[in-house]
Amino acid sequence: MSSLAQKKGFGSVLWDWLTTVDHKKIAILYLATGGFFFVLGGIEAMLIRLQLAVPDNDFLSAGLYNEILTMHGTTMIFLAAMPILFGYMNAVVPLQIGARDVAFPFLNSLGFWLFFFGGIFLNLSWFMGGAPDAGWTSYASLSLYSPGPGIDFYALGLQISGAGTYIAGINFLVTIINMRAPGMTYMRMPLFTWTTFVASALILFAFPPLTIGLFFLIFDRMFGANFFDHTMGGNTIIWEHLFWIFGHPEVYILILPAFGIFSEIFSLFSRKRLFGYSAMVFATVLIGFLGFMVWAHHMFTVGLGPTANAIFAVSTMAIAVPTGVKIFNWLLTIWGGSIKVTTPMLYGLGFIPSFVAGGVTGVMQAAAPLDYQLHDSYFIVAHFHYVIVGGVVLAILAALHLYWPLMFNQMLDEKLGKITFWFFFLGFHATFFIQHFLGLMGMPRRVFTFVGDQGWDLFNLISSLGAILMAIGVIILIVNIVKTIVQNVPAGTDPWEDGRTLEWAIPQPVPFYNFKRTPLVRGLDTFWIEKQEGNKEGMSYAEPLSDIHMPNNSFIPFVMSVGLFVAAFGALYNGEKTWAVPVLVIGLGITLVSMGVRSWKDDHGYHIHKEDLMDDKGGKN
Amino acid sequence: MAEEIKYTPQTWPEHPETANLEGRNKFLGFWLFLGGETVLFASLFATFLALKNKGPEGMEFTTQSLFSEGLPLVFLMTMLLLTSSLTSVYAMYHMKNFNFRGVQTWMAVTVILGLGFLLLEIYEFNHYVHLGFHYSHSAFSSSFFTLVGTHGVHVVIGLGWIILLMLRNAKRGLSVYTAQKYYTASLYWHFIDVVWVFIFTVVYLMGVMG
Amino acid sequence: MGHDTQVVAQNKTQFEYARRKRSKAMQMQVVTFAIMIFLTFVAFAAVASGMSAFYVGPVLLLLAAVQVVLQLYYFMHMSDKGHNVAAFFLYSGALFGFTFVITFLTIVWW
Amino acid sequence: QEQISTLTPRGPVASEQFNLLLLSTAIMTLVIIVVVVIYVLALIKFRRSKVGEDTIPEQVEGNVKLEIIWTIVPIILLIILAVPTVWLTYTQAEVSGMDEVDAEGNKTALTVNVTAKLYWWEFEYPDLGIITAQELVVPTGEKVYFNLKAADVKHSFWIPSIGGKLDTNVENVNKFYLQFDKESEGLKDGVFYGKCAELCGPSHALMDFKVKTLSREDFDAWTAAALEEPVAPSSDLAVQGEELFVNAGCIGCHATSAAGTAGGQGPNVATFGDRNRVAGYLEHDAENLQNWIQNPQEYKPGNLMPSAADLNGGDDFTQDELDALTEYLMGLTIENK
Ligand code: HEA
Ligand code: HEA
Ligand code: HEC
Ligand code: CUA
Ligand SMILES: [Cu+2]
Repeated sequence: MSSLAQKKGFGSVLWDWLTTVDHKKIAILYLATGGFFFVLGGIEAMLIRLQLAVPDNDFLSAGLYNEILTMHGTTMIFLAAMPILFGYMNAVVPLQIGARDVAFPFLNSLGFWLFFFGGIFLNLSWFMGGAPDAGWTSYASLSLYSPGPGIDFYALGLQISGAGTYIAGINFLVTIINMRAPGMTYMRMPLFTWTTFVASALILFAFPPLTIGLFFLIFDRMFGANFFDHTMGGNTIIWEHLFWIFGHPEVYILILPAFGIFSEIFSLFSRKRLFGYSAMVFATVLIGFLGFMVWAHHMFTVGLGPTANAIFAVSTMAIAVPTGVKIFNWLLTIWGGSIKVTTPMLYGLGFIPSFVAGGVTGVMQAAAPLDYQLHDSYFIVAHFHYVIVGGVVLAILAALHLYWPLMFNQMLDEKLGKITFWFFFLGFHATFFIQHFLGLMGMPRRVFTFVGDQGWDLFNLISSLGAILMAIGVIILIVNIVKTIVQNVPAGTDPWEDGRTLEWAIPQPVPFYNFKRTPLVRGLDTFWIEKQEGNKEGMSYAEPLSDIHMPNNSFIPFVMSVGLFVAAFGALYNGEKTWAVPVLVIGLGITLVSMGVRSWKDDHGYHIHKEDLMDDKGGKN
Repeated sequence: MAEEIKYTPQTWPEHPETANLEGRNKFLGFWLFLGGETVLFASLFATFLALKNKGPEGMEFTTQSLFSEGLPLVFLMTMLLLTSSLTSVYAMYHMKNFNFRGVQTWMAVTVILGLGFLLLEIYEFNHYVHLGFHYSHSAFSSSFFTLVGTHGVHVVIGLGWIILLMLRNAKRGLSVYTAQKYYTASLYWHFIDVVWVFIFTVVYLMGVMG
Repeated sequence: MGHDTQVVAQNKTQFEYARRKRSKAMQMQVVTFAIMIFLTFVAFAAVASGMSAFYVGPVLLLLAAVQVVLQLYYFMHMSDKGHNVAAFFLYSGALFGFTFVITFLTIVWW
Repeated sequence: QEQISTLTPRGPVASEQFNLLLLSTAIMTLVIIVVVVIYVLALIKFRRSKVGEDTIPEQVEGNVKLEIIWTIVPIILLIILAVPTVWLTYTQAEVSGMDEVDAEGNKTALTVNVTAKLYWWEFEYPDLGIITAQELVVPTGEKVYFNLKAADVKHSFWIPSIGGKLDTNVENVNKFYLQFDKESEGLKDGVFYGKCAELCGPSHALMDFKVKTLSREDFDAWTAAALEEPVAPSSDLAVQGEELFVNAGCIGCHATSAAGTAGGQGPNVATFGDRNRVAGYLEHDAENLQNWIQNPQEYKPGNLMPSAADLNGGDDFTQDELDALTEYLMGLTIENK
C-alpha cells in the first residue's frame, strides 16, 4: 500500500479499491475475501462437527445440516481455497517473472469482482429461502427434486464466480507466456510460476464443462428443459460426468499451486537449489494432463461397467508416480541443505507426511472394488481432508507467513505462527485420521446424525475435539494478523534473508509500477545468483530507465459484475414473480452496456515519465 | 505515444495485430479462450449425442423425421456461413494492405451473410416449435436447442461485436490498436464457422442417416 | 502499451514484394474456400444419396475434420509462425473434448 | 461390530474387498515408511543449528539415477496393486449367473429386485412372487443377484459386512451379486445392517435397512410361509386395528400380504411383526410405532407418509386407536405363522 493512499479520505480510498487494476491490490482483495469465506466455511465445519460429536444429536435439524454441509464444501472449495491461491498468484507471479503487471489488468479486476458477487449471491441464499442442500456435488436427481431456491442459488452463484475464475485462468496463462522478463526462459521459471501456469491451463479446460453442467441445471430448474429428467428422456449420469470432468481437475487446480508454494519454501529455507528442477516441472505438467483422464474414479459405484472402471482405476493410480517424483525431490532438496525451521518451513515440514498419507489413501480408493466399500463413507472424507487440509490449507497458511512481508511489508509474529501451526496440525490429524476407521466401520458420509452404539461414538467425539483445536489455531492466527497490522513494523527487502527468486529482490514497499527497470534474468534463482556474485543491488537490468506505461483504473468491472448479480435474481425468480424477467433483462443490460462502453472508449493508459522515476517517490498515484 | 503514429501503407507492420505487447497478449488470450470454447462445445456435443432421440415414452420425433426435409435449408445456411468466413478473410487482407475502406466493406458483407444465416436459423427453430418440438418437449429437444442455440448465440455475439467495431472505428480508422480488434473478431467468426461444420455434420447429416 | 511498437518503413521493393505475397496468400484462401464448398457439397450429396450409414458416417467425419483443418490453418493462420502455443492449447482442448464425447457415447447409457 | 463393519467381512465379496484393503494398506504403509525415514533423517542431520549458521550448501541440480529409481519403484508397486484390482473389477461384475436356468427352465439363482424410495427400501423376489420392505431376507452360502433401481432420486445400496455398494440410479437398473456366508441369528440384533450411501435428502441418514440371513432350509420355509394367506388377527384389539388400518386408508399405501408385486407407495407391512426396527431405524417397540404413526415427519423429515391428522380427518389418533393399530401391526408375521 502506498503511503499516499493513507492521506486520502475514506471515500477516495474506497473508490481506489473498487476501481483498482493493480495486481498487488487485487491480490489483497482476493486474500481478504477468500479469508473471510474461509472463516465462514470453517464455522460451518465446526457446526458439522458439533452436530456429529455425539450420537442422536438434535443440535441441527436434518434439513439444516444438509444446507450447512453443502455450503461448507462449496464455500471452502470455490470461495475460500481457490481465491486465496489466486491472491498469492496475483501478488507473486508478476514479480517472480519480472513483469510490470498481469497481461490484462482490466480483466484481472473483472475476475475478482465476478468471484466476489458470485460468492455473495451464493451466501444470500441463507437469508432468502434456504441454502442449497444437495451436497457440493449437487447430483442431478436430488438437485432437481430439492424444493426451495437453494439449488438455484448454487447454480447461478457458481456460474458467476466460475466466469471470474475462468477469466483469471486465461489472464495468468497469457501473463506467464508473454510477459516474462528477458532471460526468464520457461526452464528458469520458479516452480510457483510453473504450477500457476499448469493450474491455469486446468482452469481453461475444466471450467467450461462445469459451465455447461450448471447451465443444464439452471435450464432444467428454471426454464423447463429436460436434461436430467429421466421421465422425459433425460439422464442424470450426464450431470455426474460433467461435474467430475470439472471436479477432478479442480482438486489439482487447488493442489498444484500448493505444491508450487512448498517448492519455494523448501529451497528457500534449506538454502539450496530445488532438487531435480526439470523433473519437477515435468511432473507438474504430467499431473495436469493426467488430471483430465481420471474423473470417473468418483463414479466407480455408478455402474459404468467393469471396463470403464478398470480403465479409470489404472489411470488414476498412474498419478501417484509424478506426485511421488515431487515428494522425493522435495526430500532431496532438504537433504544436504541447511534447514531453518521458520513458520513457513514448519508448515512445509508438516505438509510432507500429511499429504503423503492423504495421497496414498487416494490410491487405495483408486482400486475400484475396494472403492465399492470406501465410496461415500467417512474414509473418503478422511482422504480428501488429508490432501486438502494437509496439502492446500497448510500451503495457504504457509504462504500467508511467507508472503505477508512481500504483500504488506510486515512480518507476522513467528512465535504465534508456530503456536498456530501446532494447534492446527495436531487438531487436523486428530480430526481426520480417525475418520478413516469410521469409514471402514461402515459410517456413511453426509449423515446428519447416527444411531449410538455402533462403535462410532468415541471416534466421532475425538474427531470433533480435534476440530476445536483447529479452530483455536485459526483464532490465534487472526490475533497474530491483527497484532501485526497494528504494530506495523516495516520488514524491508528480502526479509527471509535467503530469498532466491525475483520477487524478493524488489524494494519494499513495492512501488505500484513494480520494477523500475525490467530485470535481466541470468538463471534459475536469479536473485540468489546475483547475491552470490556480490551484486549489492541484487539485480541486473535488461534495459535503461525509460517511461513506464500503466493501465488506468476502471469502475467498469465492478458494474459489469453487479449487472450479472442483478440478472441472477431475475433468473432465480423466473416463473414465480412478475418482475423476474424485467430484472433479468435489466441486469444483463447493465453488463452489456458497460461492456459496450468499455469497448467504445479508447483506453490507452498513461505513462510515468522517466524524470518522475528518478526521484524516489515515483510517478503519479 | 505510439497510438498516435500515423501509419502509411509503407510503415504499416506486416502483422498489425501482434505489433505490440498489448496486441500479442490479446491475440494469445483470445486463442486460449478458443481452446476453452472447444471444450465447451465438446461438452454440448457429447450431451447432444447422449440424449438425441431420447424423450418421454412414445415420442414421435427422431433426428431423421425432423431433419430430413430441412437438409437443403441447412445446406444454404452452411453456404452462407462459409462464405461469410471468406469475406472476413477478405477484410483481413485489406487490413494488412492498410485499406480501411476494404476492411469496413468486407466486414459489412460478412455481417449481412451472418444475418442471413441467423434468419434462416430462426425460421428453422420456429418451424420445429410449430411441429410441437419445443424446448421443453423432451431431453432430445432440450439438448438440440441448447447445442444449436449456443452456436446461434455465438453468431449473435459475433455480429454485435463486428457491428460495434465498424461503428466505433468509422472515425478512428486503422491503427495497431484497432487492427488488433478486427483481427480478434474475425478469429471469433472463423471459430463459429468451425463449430458449425461439426453441427451440420454431427447433428444434421449424421442425424438424418440415423 | 504502445512504446514497444516498432515503426519501420519499408522501401519500395520490399513493399511491392510484401503486397504481392499477400495477394498470393489471398488467392490461396480463395482456393481453400472452393475446396471447403466442394467438401460440404460432397457431404450433403453423400447423405442425400441414401448410402449406408456405415460407410458414410466415417466419411462425413473425415470431411468435417479436413474442413476444420483448412479453416484453422488457412483462414485462421495457424500455419503462420507465432502460433505454437495457440495450437498446443487448441489441440489439448480438442483432445480432452474428444475424450468427453467418447465417454458420453459409451458410458452414459450403458 | 460384526453386523456393520467392512473390517469383518461375512461373505466372499466383502472378503475379496477386504483382502484388497490389506494389500493396498501394506503397500501404502511401505511408501509412508520410506518417505518418513528419509524425512526424519534429513531433519536430524541438516538443521541449520547442526550445519552451522553460515554454511552455504552445495547447489546440486539433481540426479538422474535417483529420478529413475523413484519413478520405477512406485510403478512396480502400482502394478502389484493394479493386477488384483482389474481382476476383481471384472469378476465382481459377473452377473450372467442371474439368467441361468435349470433343465425345467427355472432360475437357478435367487434374484432380488431392490427399489430404493424416499427413505425406505422395497425388496421384490420376482421369481417367487414375494414382496417385502425394509428387511431383506436371503439364504446363506449362495450367490444372490440384485437388480437395483431408484424410484425417485438416486440412492445407493450398501451392506458393509457383505460387500461394497452399488448405486440405485433413476434411469437404469444396476446388477450385481452378493453372497452371505453367515446366518444373522447370533449377531447383536440378529441382523446385518444396510445403509443408503448416497445423499438423498434430509432423512438420508435414517434410510437404513436390515438383512436377515437364513440357512437354505429356513429360507425355503420362510418363502413358503410368505406365500400363504396372512394369519388372521388373533385378538379383538387386533381386529379393531385391522379395521382402522383399512378405514383410515393405511391400506392404500401399505399392502399387508407378502404375495404380490412391487410398486407400493409405502412399505409392505406383511412382516412387520418380525421386524427389527420401525421405519428402518427406530427401536422396534410399541411406543416408537405409535409416535411414528402419529407424526412421521418428526422422525424422518421429508418422508412421504402423511401424519395421523391428515389421514384421520384432522385429528390425531386416540390412544385406543393407536393401541389397536399397534396390536394389529405387531401381529403381522411370516416367521411365526
Ligand atoms: C487437493 C485435493 C485432492 C488431491 C490432491 C487428491 C489426490 C488424489 N485423489 Fe482424491 N479426492 C479429493 C481431493 C483430492 N484428491 C476430493 C475433494 C474428493 C471427494 C469429492 C467428493 O466426493 O465430495 C476425492 C475423492 C477421490 C476419489 C473418489 C472416492 C470416492 O468417492 O469413491 C478417488 C478415487 O480414486 C481419489 C483418488 C485420488 C488419488 C489417486 C490422488 C492422487 O493424486 C494422490 C497422489 C499422491 C500420492 C500417492 C502420495 C505421494 C506419492 C508417493 C510417495 C509415491 C509412491 C506412492 C505409491 C506407489 C502409491 N480421490
Ligand atoms: C478447501 C476445502 C475444505 C476445507 C479447508 C475443509 C475443512 C474442514 N472440514 Fe470439510 N469438506 C469439504 C472441503 C473442505 N473442508 C468438502 C468439499 C466436503 C464435502 C461436502 C459434501 O459432502 O458435499 C467437506 C465435508 C466435511 C465433513 C463431512 C460432512 C458429512 O459428510 O456429513 C466434515 C466432517 O467432519 C468436515 C469437516 C471439516 C473440518 C473440521 C475442517 C477444518 O479444517 C476447518 C478449519 C477451520 C476453522 C476451524 C475455522 C474456524 C474459525 C473460527 C471458529 C474463528 C472464529 C471466528 C472469528 C474470531 C471471527 N468437512
Ligand atoms: C401416502 C401413503 C401412506 C399412507 C396413507 C400411510 N403410510 Fe405408512 N408409510 C408410508 C411410507 C412412504 C412409509 C415409509 C417412510 C420411510 O421410512 O421413509 C411408511 C411407513 C410406515 C410404517 C413403518 C414401516 C416399516 O416397515 O418400518 C408404519 C408402521 C406405517 N407406515 C403405518 C401406517 C399407518 C398405521 C397408516 C394409516 C394410519 C399409514 N401408515 C398410512 C406411506 C403411507
Ligand atoms: Cu437414500 Cu440416502
Ligand atoms: Cu478425483
